Amino acid sequence: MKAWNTWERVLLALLVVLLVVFGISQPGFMSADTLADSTFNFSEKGILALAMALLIVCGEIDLSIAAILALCSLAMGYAMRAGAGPVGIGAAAVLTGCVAGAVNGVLVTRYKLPSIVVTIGTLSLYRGLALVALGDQSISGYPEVFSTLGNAYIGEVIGVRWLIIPIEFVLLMVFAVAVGLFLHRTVMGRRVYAIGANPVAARFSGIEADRYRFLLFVFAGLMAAVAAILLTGRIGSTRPNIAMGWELDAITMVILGGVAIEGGRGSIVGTMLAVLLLGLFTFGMGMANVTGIVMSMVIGILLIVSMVLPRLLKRKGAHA
Amino acid sequence: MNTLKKNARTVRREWLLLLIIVVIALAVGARAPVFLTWRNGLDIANDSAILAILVMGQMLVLLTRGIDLSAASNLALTGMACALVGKAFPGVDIVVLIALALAIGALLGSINGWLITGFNLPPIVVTLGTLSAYRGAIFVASKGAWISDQDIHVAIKGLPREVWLGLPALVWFALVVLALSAVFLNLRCAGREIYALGGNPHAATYVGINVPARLRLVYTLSGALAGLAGLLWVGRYSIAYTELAAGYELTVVAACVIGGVSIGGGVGSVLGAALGVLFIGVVNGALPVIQVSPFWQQAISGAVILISVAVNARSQRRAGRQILERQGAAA
Amino acid sequence: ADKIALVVKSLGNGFFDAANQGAQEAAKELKNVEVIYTGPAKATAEGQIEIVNSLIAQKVSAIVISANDPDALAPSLKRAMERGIKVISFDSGVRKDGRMMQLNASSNALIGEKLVTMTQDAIGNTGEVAILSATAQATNQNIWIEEAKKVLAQPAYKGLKLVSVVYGDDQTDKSYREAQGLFKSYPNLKAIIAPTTVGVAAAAKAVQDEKMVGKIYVTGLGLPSEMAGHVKSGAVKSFAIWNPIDFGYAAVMAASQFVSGKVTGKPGEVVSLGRVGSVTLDANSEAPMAKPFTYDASNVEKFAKFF
Amino acid sequence: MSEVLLSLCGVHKSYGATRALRGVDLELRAGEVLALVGENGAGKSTLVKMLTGVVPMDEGAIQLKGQPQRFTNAQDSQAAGILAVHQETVMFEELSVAENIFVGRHLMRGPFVHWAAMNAQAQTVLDDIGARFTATTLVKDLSLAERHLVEIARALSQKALVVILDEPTAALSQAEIRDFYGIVRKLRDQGVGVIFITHKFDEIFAVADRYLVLRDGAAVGTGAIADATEQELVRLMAGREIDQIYPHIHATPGDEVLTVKNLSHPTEFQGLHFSLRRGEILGFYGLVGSGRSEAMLAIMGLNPQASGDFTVLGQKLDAKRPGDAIAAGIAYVPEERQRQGGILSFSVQDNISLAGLSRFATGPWLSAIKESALCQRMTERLHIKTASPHTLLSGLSGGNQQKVVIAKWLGLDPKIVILDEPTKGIDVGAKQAVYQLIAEMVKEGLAVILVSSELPEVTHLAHRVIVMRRGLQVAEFAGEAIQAEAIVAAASGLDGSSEHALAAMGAHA
Ligand SMILES: Nc1ncnc2c1ncn2[C@@H]1O[C@H](COP(=O)(O)OP(=O)(O)OP(=O)(O)O)[C@@H](O)[C@H]1O
Ligand SMILES: Nc1ncnc2c1ncn2[C@@H]1O[C@H](COP(=O)(O)OP(=O)(O)OP(=O)(O)O)[C@@H](O)[C@H]1O
Ligand SMILES: [Mg+2]
Ligand SMILES: [Mg+2]
Repeated sequence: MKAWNTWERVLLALLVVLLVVFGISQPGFMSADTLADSTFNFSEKGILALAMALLIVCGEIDLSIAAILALCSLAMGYAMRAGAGPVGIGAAAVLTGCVAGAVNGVLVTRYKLPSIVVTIGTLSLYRGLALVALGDQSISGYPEVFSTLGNAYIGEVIGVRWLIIPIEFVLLMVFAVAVGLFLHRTVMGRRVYAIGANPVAARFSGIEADRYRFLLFVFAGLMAAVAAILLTGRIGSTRPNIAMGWELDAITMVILGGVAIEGGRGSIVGTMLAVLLLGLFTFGMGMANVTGIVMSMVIGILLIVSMVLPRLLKRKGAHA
Repeated sequence: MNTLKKNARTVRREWLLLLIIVVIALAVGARAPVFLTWRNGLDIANDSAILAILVMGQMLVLLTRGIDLSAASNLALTGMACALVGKAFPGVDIVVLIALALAIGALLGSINGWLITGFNLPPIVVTLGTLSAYRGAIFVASKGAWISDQDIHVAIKGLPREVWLGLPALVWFALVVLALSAVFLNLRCAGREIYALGGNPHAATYVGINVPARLRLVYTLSGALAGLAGLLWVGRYSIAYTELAAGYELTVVAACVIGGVSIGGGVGSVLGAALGVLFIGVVNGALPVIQVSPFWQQAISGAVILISVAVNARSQRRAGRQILERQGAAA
Repeated sequence: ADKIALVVKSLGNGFFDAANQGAQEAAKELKNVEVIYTGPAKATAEGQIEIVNSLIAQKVSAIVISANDPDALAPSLKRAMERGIKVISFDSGVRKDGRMMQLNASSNALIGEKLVTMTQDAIGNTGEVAILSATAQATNQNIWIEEAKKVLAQPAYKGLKLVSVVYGDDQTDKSYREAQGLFKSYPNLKAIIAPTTVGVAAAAKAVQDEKMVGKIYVTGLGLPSEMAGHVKSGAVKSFAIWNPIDFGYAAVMAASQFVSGKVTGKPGEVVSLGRVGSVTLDANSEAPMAKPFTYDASNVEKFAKFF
Repeated sequence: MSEVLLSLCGVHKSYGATRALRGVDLELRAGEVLALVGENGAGKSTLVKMLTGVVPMDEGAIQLKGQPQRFTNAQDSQAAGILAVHQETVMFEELSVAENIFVGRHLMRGPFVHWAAMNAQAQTVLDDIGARFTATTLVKDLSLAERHLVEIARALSQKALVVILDEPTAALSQAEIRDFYGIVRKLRDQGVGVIFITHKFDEIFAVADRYLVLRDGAAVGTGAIADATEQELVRLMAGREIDQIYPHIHATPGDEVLTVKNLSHPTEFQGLHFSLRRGEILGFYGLVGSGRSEAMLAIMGLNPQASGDFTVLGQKLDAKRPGDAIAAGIAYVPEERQRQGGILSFSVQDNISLAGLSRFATGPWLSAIKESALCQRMTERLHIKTASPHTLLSGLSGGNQQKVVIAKWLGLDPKIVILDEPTKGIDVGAKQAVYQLIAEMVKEGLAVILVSSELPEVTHLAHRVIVMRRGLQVAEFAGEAIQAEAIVAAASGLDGSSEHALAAMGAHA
C-alpha cells in the first residue's frame, strides 16, 4: 500500500539511466522540445494505465478499455454531426464511456463472471459496434478546441510562451496525482487494496466489494472517455480501429510499474514511472529509427526480465 | 444417482450448444440453401480446423488455470521460420517441415513454461511478454519482408489442399489433434493430473503430482500445436508476414470459453471445446452468406462470448447445499 | 547529409519495399541525401503519428508519407512543417493543410476507368462484379472505388452490375476469406476487382483453390512478381499497377526539390521528378505521376523480375 | 515390543529465517498410535510434509524398516508406504471420488488409465469404511464430512506401513469421529504405525499409545499415554504451567441487546428465534454443517438469501449489507481465519484498522496517526506478539493471527460480538488467551455469541446454549441445565426430538 518502495526506486534509477544513455547517444534527445513532444506518444495511454492500475490492484482487469475509447470517439463524432457544441461532444464521450464501463461492471458484479472473460467479450462487442456504426467512413472536422486540447502546449493557452508542456501531459499529471492520492491516502483507496488482496475478508469487514468493483469499471470507462477526447482531438479524426491494441500497452505499463497481476499490491507512483520509462524508451528508440515492432519485442522482453530479476536476486540473497 | 444427475447437467450443456449450432445452420440454410451444401460444410470445417488445433493447446493451458496469450505470436513465428526454411531449402521434405514446426513451436512454448515454473510468474504476464517478444522476433527473422506465394515452399502450400479419403488434409489434422487430446486428457495419467492440478494446484503437490513438470508439459504442448497451426496457416494462405494472425489469441480463448472451458481451471472437455470452435466457424461462415455486413462480424462474436459465459456461469453455479430436509422427503 | 524519411503505411508490404528501392536510387542520384525507410508494423494512423513525432525530434529535412488516414496525420505533420520540415504525401494522401504536395500514382479518374475496362476485357459486357478493397478507411482505395462506380454508371457499362464491396484489411488471410464469402453469397459472380496488391493476390488464390478458374476472373492493382503465377493459372487475365520503383523515386525527388527550396507547393508550380519527368501542381497542390500500366500474359514474366 | 517401523534422526528444516524443525528424533513402531502434539507453529505439519516428500529436508536421516530413505517428492514416499491425511483438505472437486482416491497413482492398463479397476477398488475401500456414496460421485457433490472420508479412503486404499493423520477430525461430527476412532484402531491392529496430530486432548487419550511433544521445532518429551496426564502434556507443550484454561465468568446478563425473530433461509436454516442480553455469553452448539455459521452470516447481512427480523438495542436492523450490521454495533469474527478474517498480505496495523476505516479519516483522508494509536492499544490489550505493527499478518503464528482478527472487531467498540469457532486450530496458550478475552468482554458489558463445536468451550463459558441440528433450533439450555450429555444428545438428534434425524444417523452409529 506504500507508494514508495524498492521497485519504485529501481524504476526511478532506470529512468535516470535511460535519460543519460539516450541523452548521450541521441543528439537532440535532451532538448526541451523533444522531451515535451515525446509525451504526446504516451499521454493517453498513461491515462488508460491509471484506470487499469486501480482495476488490477482491485483484482480485476479491463481488456475492453481501448475499445471503449473507440466507442467514445464515435460518440463524439455523432454528437458533432447532431450539431452539439464542444461541451456536448465532450459530454457524449463521457456518457458513453461511463455506460460502457457500467456494462462491464454489471456483468462482473451482478453475474459473477471473471473480468478477463467479460472484457474479452466486450472488447469484441464495443470494437464491433464502432465498426458497424462507422463502417468504411471516418469522421473528422471536430471543433478547434479539441485540436488545441490534443496538440497545444499549456504555455500557448495561458500566454506563457516558454512553458512548452503539452496540455495532454498536464492532464495526465493531474489525473495521476488525483488517482495516486485516492489510492494511497484515502479510506476508499485502502479498501480497494483490501478487495484485491482478499475479497472475502474485505466483504466480511463490511466493505461493499461489488460496489467498488462496479465503480472502478465505470471509472475505467470515464478515463477511456477522457483519453478518447484527447486522442480524437489530437488526430482530429475518428475511425473504428482507433487506439487498437492499446489495452495491452496499458497493462504492460501497469505491470512494469510493479502492480501485481493477482491484485492487492502496487502503486501509482510505480505505474507513472513505468509510463514515463516506456514512453521515453520507445521515443528514444524511435529517434534511432528502430521499428515499432522491434520496440515492442524489446518491451516484451523487458517486461519478463523485470519480473524475473527481482526473484533471481532474492534467490541469490537466500543462498548467500 | 448423484453422478447421473451431474453427468446429465454437463452433457446437457454440450447438447444445447450443438442444438444451437444446428438451429443456426438450418436457419441460415433456409435463407441461403448454398449454406447447407457439402462444399460449404467443408469450407467451414477447413476454416475451423486451424482454430481447433489452437484451441486444444489453449484448453490444456486453461485447465491448469493458466492462459497462453502468446499462441498467435508463436503461430506466426513458427510459420515464418518454416517459410524461411522452405525458401532456403526447396528440396526439404514436408515431413521434415512438420517436425520442424512442432519442434519450434514446442521450444517457444517451453520458454513460457520454463519462465512460469522456474520463477513462479503469473502466466498472463509471461505470455503477454512473449506475445510481443515472439512477434518482434518474426520481424527480426524476416527483416520485415513478406514471404508471399511464389516463395512459399510447394509442399507447405500443397499440404492444406491435399484431400485424403474425401476430406481435406486440414480437417484430418484437426481430427487427429482432437482425438489425441481426448485420449491424452481422459486416458493418460498426465492428462488426468492436469485436471487435478487445475482444480486444486495446492493439493496437487500433496498427492505427488509434479506440478512444475506438468505445467511445462502443458505450455510445451500448447506451443507445439501453435507451431503446427502456424505451418498450416502459412500453407493455407500462402503467406508469411509479421502481423500474421495478430490478435487471434483472443479468438482462441473465446472459442474455449464458448465451449465451456473454465478460465478458473479444472473444467472443460474436448467435445465442448470442439463445439465452441464449430460454433465460431458456423457463425463466421454464415454472416457473409446471409449478407450481413462484414462490419457486424466482430460485434456478433463479442455478444456471443458474453451470452455463452453468462449461460455457462448459470449452469455451473453450485446447486446449493441443502441442510434442511426437503419437504415431503421424509424417510 | 539531408535526411529524407519515407514513411509508409506498413512495413513488409511488397509495394512499399519496391518504392523504397526507387527512393534509395533517388538518394544515390542526389548524393548528400540519406533516405530513412520506416513505417508501423500494422497499418494504423497512431503508429504513423508516433513515427512522425520521432522524425521531428531527429530534425529530418523532409517527410514523404503514404498516410493511413488523411485527417489523423495532419496535426502532427503540421507541427513538422512548423519546425521547418518539408512534408509531401504520396500514394495515399494527407489532408491539404497537412502537407505541401500530394503525388498521386496516377490520376484517380484514370485508375477508376482502368479497373472497369480491365473487367470488361475479362468477362465481356454483362455480369455481376464485386470489389474487394483494403481497409475500409483507406483513402486512395475509396477514391478509386468512387471513380469506378462513376464509370460503371455510364450507359456503356450498364451490363456490369456491382453487387458488393468487401474489405480484406490488406491482410492476406482476411482477404482470402472475404473472397470465399463472395463466391458463396453470389453464385453468379463473374469478376472480383481488387484495387489493392494484397487483395488481388489473395482473391486470385481463392479462385484457384476453389476451382473457379474460368468462371470468375480477378483483376485490379497488383505486383507482377506476386501475380505472375495467377496470370499463368488463368485466374487473372490482366491487372494494372504503376511502377512502384518509379513512384518512390519520384516522391523522394519531389521532396528534395522542396528541401532545396526550388518549389514551395503553390498551385501551378512545376516539380521536376528526375528521370520520371516533371509534373504541375493543381489547385489542391496535387499531381499525378503517370498512367497505370497494364500487365497480362504477354509481359508479366518480364516485370516479375523487378517488383 | 514390536519392530521399529520408522525412525527420524536429527531432522532440521528452515523456511528462510524461520527454523521450523531443529533436530527432531522420532521412533514409530508397528501397531502403535503416536500422538504428535504441540502448540501452533511447533512444527508438526512441517514434519509431516517432510515425511511425505512435500518439502525437502535440510538435514537429518529417515529410516523406514531400517532402510535409509530420501524422499524428493510425494510419490517416493507413497511408494515407500507412508501415507498421509494432510491438515489442509487435499481434494479435487471436479473429479470423481475414485479418481480422488487414486490421483497421483492412477491404475493403468498398458499406457492408459484403467477406469473400471479404479472405480471397483475405490468402491471396495469406501464400503470398508462405511461411506454411503459411490465411487463415481463427483467430490463437489459431497458434504464436508464425506470429503474427509474420501481422504481417509485415500490413505487406506494402498498397503501402508505408516499412516499420518494431521488434525483429521477438525471437520468431523461426533458420530463420525467415533467411526474414525474405529478405523484408527483397525489400522493399528493390522500392524500399521499411525502418527496422529491433534489439538484435542480427549482424542489423544482415546486412541493414542504414545506421545511426542514438539515445542519450537524441537522434541521436548515423549512417553506412554498411559503414564501421562493432560496437565503434563500441556506443560510440555507450552513450556509453562497452564492450570486454569477456562476463566471464571463474572458477568451477569442485563438488558436485551439483540432479538432475532424468524430467521430463515431457503436451504440452510429455518425459524430461528433468540435474544441476547448485555454481558451474556450465548453459546451456539451443533455438529459441523448444522447451519450455525450460515445463520450468523445472515445476521451480518452476508447471506443475501436469508430473511428475518432483527432488533438491535430497540432499533430495527435491516441487515442487507455487512456495513449496516457493523454500524449497528455487531462484530463478527469469522470461522475461516485466513480466508474470511485477515488479509495475509496486509500489515498487522492495516488489518486491525480495516473494518472501521472511516473512523481514522478526516474527510476522505486516512490518518496514519489515528490508525497506529488504535493498533498500539489493541496489541497491548490482546498481547499480540508481533515484531512491529508493520509486520505482515502472514508472518504471525496462527494464534496471533486470530488475535489480530479479534482486535479488528474489538477496535470498533461493538455492542455485540459474534465469535465463530474462535479457537479452531489454535494451541492451548492461545486458547486460554481468547477465553480470557471473552471473559473481559462480557465483564465490560458486551454481549457475546459463541459459536463452537467444542463442547467444553460452551459448557464452561456460556450462560445459555442453543443447539442447532440440520438447520433447526432444536434445544436451549441455561444455567445448571447446561450438561454435556444433554447437549450432544440434542445436537445429534439422539434425544428423540426428531425421528428423521435418528434415521439419518443410523448409518453412522
Ligand atoms: N511454507 C512456509 N513458509 C515459511 N514458513 C513456514 C511455512 N510453513 C510453515 N512455516 C513456519 O514453520 C513453523 C512450523 O509450522 P507448522 O505448520 O509445521 O506448525 P504446526 O505445528 O503444524 O502448527 P498448527 O498446529 O498450527 O498446524 C511455523 O513457524 C510456520 O510459520
Ligand atoms: N459439503 C460442503 N461443501 C462445501 N462447503 C461446505 C460443505 N459443508 C459445509 N460447508 C461450509 O462450511 C461452513 C459451515 O457451514 P454451516 O454454517 O452450515 O455449519 P456450522 O454449523 O457453522 O458448522 P461449522 O462451522 O462447524 O462448519 C459453511 O460456510 C459452508 O459453506
Ligand atoms: Mg499444522
Ligand atoms: Mg461454522
